[in-house]
Amino acid sequence: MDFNYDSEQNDLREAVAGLLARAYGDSEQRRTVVAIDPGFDEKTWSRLAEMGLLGLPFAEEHGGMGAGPVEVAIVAEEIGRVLAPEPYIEAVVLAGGLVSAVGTDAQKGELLGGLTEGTTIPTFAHAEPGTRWTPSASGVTATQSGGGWTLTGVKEPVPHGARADVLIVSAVLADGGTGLFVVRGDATGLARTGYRNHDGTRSANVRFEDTPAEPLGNGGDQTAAIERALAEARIAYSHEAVGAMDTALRTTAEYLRTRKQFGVTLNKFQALTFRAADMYVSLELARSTALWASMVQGGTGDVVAAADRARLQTSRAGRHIGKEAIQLHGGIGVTAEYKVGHYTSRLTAIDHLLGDGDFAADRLARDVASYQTVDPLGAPYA
Amino acid sequence: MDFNYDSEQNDLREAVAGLLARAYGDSEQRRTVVAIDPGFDEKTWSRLAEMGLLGLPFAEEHGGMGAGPVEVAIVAEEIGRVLAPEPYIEAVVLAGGLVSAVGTDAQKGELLGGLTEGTTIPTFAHAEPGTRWTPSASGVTATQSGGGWTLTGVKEPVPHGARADVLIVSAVLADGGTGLFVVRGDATGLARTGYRNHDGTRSANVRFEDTPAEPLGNGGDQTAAIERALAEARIAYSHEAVGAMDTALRTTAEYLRTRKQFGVTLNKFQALTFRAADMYVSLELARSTALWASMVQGGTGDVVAAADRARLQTSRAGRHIGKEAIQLHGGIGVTAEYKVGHYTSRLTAIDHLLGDGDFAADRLARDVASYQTVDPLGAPYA
Amino acid sequence: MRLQLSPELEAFREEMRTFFTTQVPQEIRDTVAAHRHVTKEQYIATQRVLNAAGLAVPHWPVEWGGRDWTPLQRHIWREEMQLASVPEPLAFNTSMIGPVIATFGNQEQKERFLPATANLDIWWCQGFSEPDAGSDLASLRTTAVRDGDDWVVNGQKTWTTLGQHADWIFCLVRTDPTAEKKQRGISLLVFPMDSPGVTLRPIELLDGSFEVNEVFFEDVRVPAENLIGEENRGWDYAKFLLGNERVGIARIGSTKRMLAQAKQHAREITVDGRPLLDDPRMAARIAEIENDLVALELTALRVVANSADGKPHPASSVLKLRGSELQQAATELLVDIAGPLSVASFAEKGSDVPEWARVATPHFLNYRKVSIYGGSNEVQRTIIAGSILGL
Amino acid sequence: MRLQLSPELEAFREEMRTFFTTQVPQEIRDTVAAHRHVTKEQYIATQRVLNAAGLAVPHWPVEWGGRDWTPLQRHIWREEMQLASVPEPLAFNTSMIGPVIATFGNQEQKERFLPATANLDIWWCQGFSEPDAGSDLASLRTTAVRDGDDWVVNGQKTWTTLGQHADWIFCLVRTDPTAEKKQRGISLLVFPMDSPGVTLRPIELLDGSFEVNEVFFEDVRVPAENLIGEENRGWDYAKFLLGNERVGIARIGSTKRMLAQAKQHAREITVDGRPLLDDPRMAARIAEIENDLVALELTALRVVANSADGKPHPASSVLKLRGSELQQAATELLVDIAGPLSVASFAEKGSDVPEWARVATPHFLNYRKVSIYGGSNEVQRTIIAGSILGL
Repeated sequence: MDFNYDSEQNDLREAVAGLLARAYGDSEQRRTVVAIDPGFDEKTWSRLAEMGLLGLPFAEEHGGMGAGPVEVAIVAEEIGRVLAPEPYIEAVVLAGGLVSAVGTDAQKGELLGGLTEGTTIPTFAHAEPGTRWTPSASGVTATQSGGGWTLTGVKEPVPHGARADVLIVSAVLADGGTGLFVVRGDATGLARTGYRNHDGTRSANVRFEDTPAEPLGNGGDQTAAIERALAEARIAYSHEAVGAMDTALRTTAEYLRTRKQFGVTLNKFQALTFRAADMYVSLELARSTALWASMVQGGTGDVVAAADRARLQTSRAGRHIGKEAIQLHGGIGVTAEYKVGHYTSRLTAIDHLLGDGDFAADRLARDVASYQTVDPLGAPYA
Repeated sequence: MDFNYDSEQNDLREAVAGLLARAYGDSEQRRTVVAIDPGFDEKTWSRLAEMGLLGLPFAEEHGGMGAGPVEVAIVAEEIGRVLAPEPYIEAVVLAGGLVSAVGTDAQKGELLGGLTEGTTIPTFAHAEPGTRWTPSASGVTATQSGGGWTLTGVKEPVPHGARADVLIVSAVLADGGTGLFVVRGDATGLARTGYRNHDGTRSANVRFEDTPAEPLGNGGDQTAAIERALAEARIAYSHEAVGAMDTALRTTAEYLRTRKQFGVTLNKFQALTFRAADMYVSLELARSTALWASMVQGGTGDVVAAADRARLQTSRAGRHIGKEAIQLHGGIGVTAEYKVGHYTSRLTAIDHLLGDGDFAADRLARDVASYQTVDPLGAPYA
Repeated sequence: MRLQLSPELEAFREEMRTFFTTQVPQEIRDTVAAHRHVTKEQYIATQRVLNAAGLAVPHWPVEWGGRDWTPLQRHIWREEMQLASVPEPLAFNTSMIGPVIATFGNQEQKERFLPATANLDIWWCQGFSEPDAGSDLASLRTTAVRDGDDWVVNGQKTWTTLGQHADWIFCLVRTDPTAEKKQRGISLLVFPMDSPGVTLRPIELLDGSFEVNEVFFEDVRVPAENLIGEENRGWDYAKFLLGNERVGIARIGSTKRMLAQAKQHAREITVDGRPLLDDPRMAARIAEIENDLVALELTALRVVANSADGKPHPASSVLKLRGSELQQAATELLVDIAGPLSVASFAEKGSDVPEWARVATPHFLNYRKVSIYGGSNEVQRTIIAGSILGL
Repeated sequence: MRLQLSPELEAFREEMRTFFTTQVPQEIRDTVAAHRHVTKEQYIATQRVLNAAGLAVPHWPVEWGGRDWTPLQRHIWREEMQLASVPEPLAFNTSMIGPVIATFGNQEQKERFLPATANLDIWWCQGFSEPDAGSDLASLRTTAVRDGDDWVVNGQKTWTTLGQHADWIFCLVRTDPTAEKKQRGISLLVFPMDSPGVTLRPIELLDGSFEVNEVFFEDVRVPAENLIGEENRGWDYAKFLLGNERVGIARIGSTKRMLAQAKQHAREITVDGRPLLDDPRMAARIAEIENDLVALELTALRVVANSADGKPHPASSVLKLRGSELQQAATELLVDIAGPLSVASFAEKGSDVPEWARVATPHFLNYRKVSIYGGSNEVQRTIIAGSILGL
């Protein structure tokens, strides 16, 4: 058991932090970038590609770096620290992860190659207005006709769905299972309406009408692969949340140290410093759980349950820290001109993208009777 | 709408407070009394009778004073304020209330008469080791044989079950309903084992083995009457809890004002005074809800739902205030020699006697979809 | 003790309910109910409808349009207004500067300002907070120096709510920098927002809205007759005014409405084919917030009934503190019901996300303010600990 | 990063688990598991079993019985001990005075005290807190005045845990009342509890138990050789000792055991014929506490892994703070599962209330102490705010 980063991992963190600090070290830079479509900086995306980060988790034969979940977690945490709006988790972990897990060799070569080089941004079109954090599809139907497949239905909100070059789409199969399909951005019968999310990122309504699609991999039901990919994305989002909470807490502590009221700095008010201490407790417990979940992901244990644990812990922590960060700042915390509120906004988005804390708790609760105690270093995790 | 006590009610409160202050004004007096059986002071009980308080809610024709729920609430709150261990709610509100609601005229005359005069203490033997806050019986069975009835089974915990002169017992009827029966303390086939509860009051295991019993009232299923009596007792306990919380908060505030640490009194520590302020908020919200529930009880509205609302609010408040009162005192709060911890103990007991906060919330939750908004001054409450 | 409203009050409540739900344009009420942006014109239109019916400033002196109502009537009036999604009369006019002028102003000021203030012919904004004086209001630095018949004002205010719509500002200024206590030496001036030397900078909020502003004063000349009350007694007027600020800020009717909406939406959202509202944890969560709200409403009624002397009851801090917490709990609940749809805040035509789900998170983020403004919850705890518990 | 324990550590864990579950008498472990009162004899018997196997003082210098384990090994040792319901070696001996004597005592003191301390041949108690010095320990007033070869001690201590069993006391006394800072002028003395002039008064706790005591000193003569370390440097030793107090105080293994019991009991209790554990809210409540506990355990492992230099990591305050909250949450959970049975605390023969339900509330009430002793949670927040966040 070892919770320490090795020197290569520390180097990776430093490199990522350096790249992102240049892009978003000043929070006004982010505000400028998210103000206009596509809601992120294509140049920064290219730099991420140049550094090899867009291929981090993929096999070297497909242009990737063959790194593990801990490395991806490091990138996610640094992204969270400055709220970099690039669709890293959406494109690399979620869409790329599905291609890597399910795709044929040809698909991996093409899609992961384009992703790694920064030339193709894929996204996973999965959520539907009528469903709630399920691994299966119900609102988009796949039909086989002749030699090909077409999709019909609506996906929303699809992260960066208007900008994405390729959509990995989940769809109901004739037998009721959920299949995965590749749809090109220029496909016929594809209508995409993008918009801004409250946190500055982008989503889209994506309509399919007899849209030509290619099965990802060998076809058939992919619910298990989707559940796994969602779990990996939940873990990555947990790390992004840890990075965001870390900055929110640091910013708040700095404010308490410097802001004066009634002739003294705010850190003279014990009621405020105690609340900052409680924020630290929330943060460190969330950090431990997220780290652990990445290690589970790197092994052979139950990733889905580990992801739920990380999700639950970061959800509670994110709400706690997000709210307190604003409250301890006072009025300035609610403005768009000061950075701390944007962290609350992003933490709120992360909390609802792939399942909130109650969702994770409910799933864990269903299992709670089946074992006596949890050993995070033992079965079913290690 | 009027939330103010009238002058008679204020006089009543003053009289009750005076009586109880003589008995329990010093918390050591209570400690002495609860140390030995029956866990309360028979002399104080007699004085409550002399003041007419034991007949407060009953019709004048049965020796009572015909007062309303608000008067009973005043007594309960004063009891809570000093943690008087006399079985007022158990004997008067719960057992007496059932006799008054269901009993025949002869039973009312005898049982309420004896209760009012202080010569007969009744209790309601209803809880069973295998059930949880239900209005029906399942562990004690009633059998009709010849002209009479007998009961067989176990009730526990029965409040003051060893000391009580008369037991009002709920039992399963042949048709599956729940009947109510009167069992004398000296009945054959009755075995009672009393013990001390954590809060100094008493309970008992009561075993019936072909024990002769007399139906209360005209017999038949009395589940609705039990549900109503439990609701009225829940409301009375809410007031007792308000009284107890009030003292717990006052005691804590006084301690913060006088106890010195690091050279200053504790009220110089903002983190502590803010927590006391939060305790005040909890207390006042619970007080309002308890008062309101008593007014609902005095009218024709839905007492059961109102009692659940009062129960939920005082449960959350009681836990909050009970825990914080100890924590803000530090070590002394956990000792039996100082009074504040006993308030926490009693609040914990009240919270579990007839249903805790989650129990009340679950019942309210089942109904939440059936209306848009709650108007506490309108239907179904007024 | 009596639970029921008297028949007269029942009738009063009915009258209010009927008025608000029939006389205020539906379109305006829909805007409020949907948590959309209320325009300046909508505010003005509503207040004029209310004022014409004598329902804009019932708490003012009868001479200036007041109604001599009991505190309970005023409570009912306000709650019914919120329940009916009516935008409330502009607080800066009706709860703040209006009562100050009515109480401390001279006859000429009353005649000049009160009718126009009640009818929102003048839109007032507040110049109190400054960048370096948040909760510590008395540290303000904006100065007014006497020069002939004018005061010359220099300095900066911030958090000036809806200042972008305002015609006039009421402003705390330091007129005696030598005063021993910082609370003394402050005066209350009023002047038009288009006075030379006044500039306004809107501040964007987290939800993308513009509600508050910075206001800068550079040698703004204010005629001496625009001093309200006595020179150097502005702090007393500010305290008088801020006491009124806490009243009605529990916003129970508004939170009630949000809870009703939450139930409706939780019925529409399905999880594995079942309405979210049937989920025991969701139902219990709603039941708990609703019960807290009932408790708060009952507490408000108790406080209202005991504040006959016109002074705010110290327990009104409980209303502000808990009221803001419950408003925030309701906005958070709506976000959680919207779930994955809650990110889609600025979706427009072409989106299948319902409008309530789009606005849920911006509304939640915006409502973080309610525990900060009007005396932050930390200030309310200080008041409770100090004036009620003697700590 | 690596999740799994190394094969060596897996073997070590297995060794500990086997030892604790087979070598410590079942009857003693049952007593702990049932939250019954552990007797003096049971404490002594257990510690001697452990000491004989080299498992009582593994963190001491090897010379005096220590094992030179890594922090992780010590963590595993402690957690397995708690999971197996083994009463831990007496903290006053093994975590407090033992390490102080081993570090600051002279050779004679080491030889005289350490073996007997490890084996619980001497039962130590702590004389630190005083009635007017709770968290503010440095304000202590008990004095020791030099008289020939003796110190003469006068004063009073309180909160002396298990003092009723103690053979010896280690005691902070003021030896230089003229010292400029109150922290200076304090020394550490040790002496037998049966010294003339020592009297002990047990304090009854809320649950009816006797764990803590007041200890009074009236002209107690203590030989000079019983001074530990240097005169007037007692405050340094106290800080050293209290730093150790926080280690292992998260009591994760113990809380884990309570949660397992809670699940078992929630399976036995039925509501309308269904196990309480099937209730979605109860299951979710357990899942949330359990997840917090997993997070705490992982944090403890992180802290342990980063405290190789022997000093407590500042984040150990997180362990104490959150650890006590979770212990309390687990005791409250057990009370709520017991429900109406939870009042029947002192039921004996003739009661149908199961033993676990009888002890649930006394245990809950007793455990209010865990957020107070060993540095209250307020002290821990002060440490986190100050030394970690720089506030």
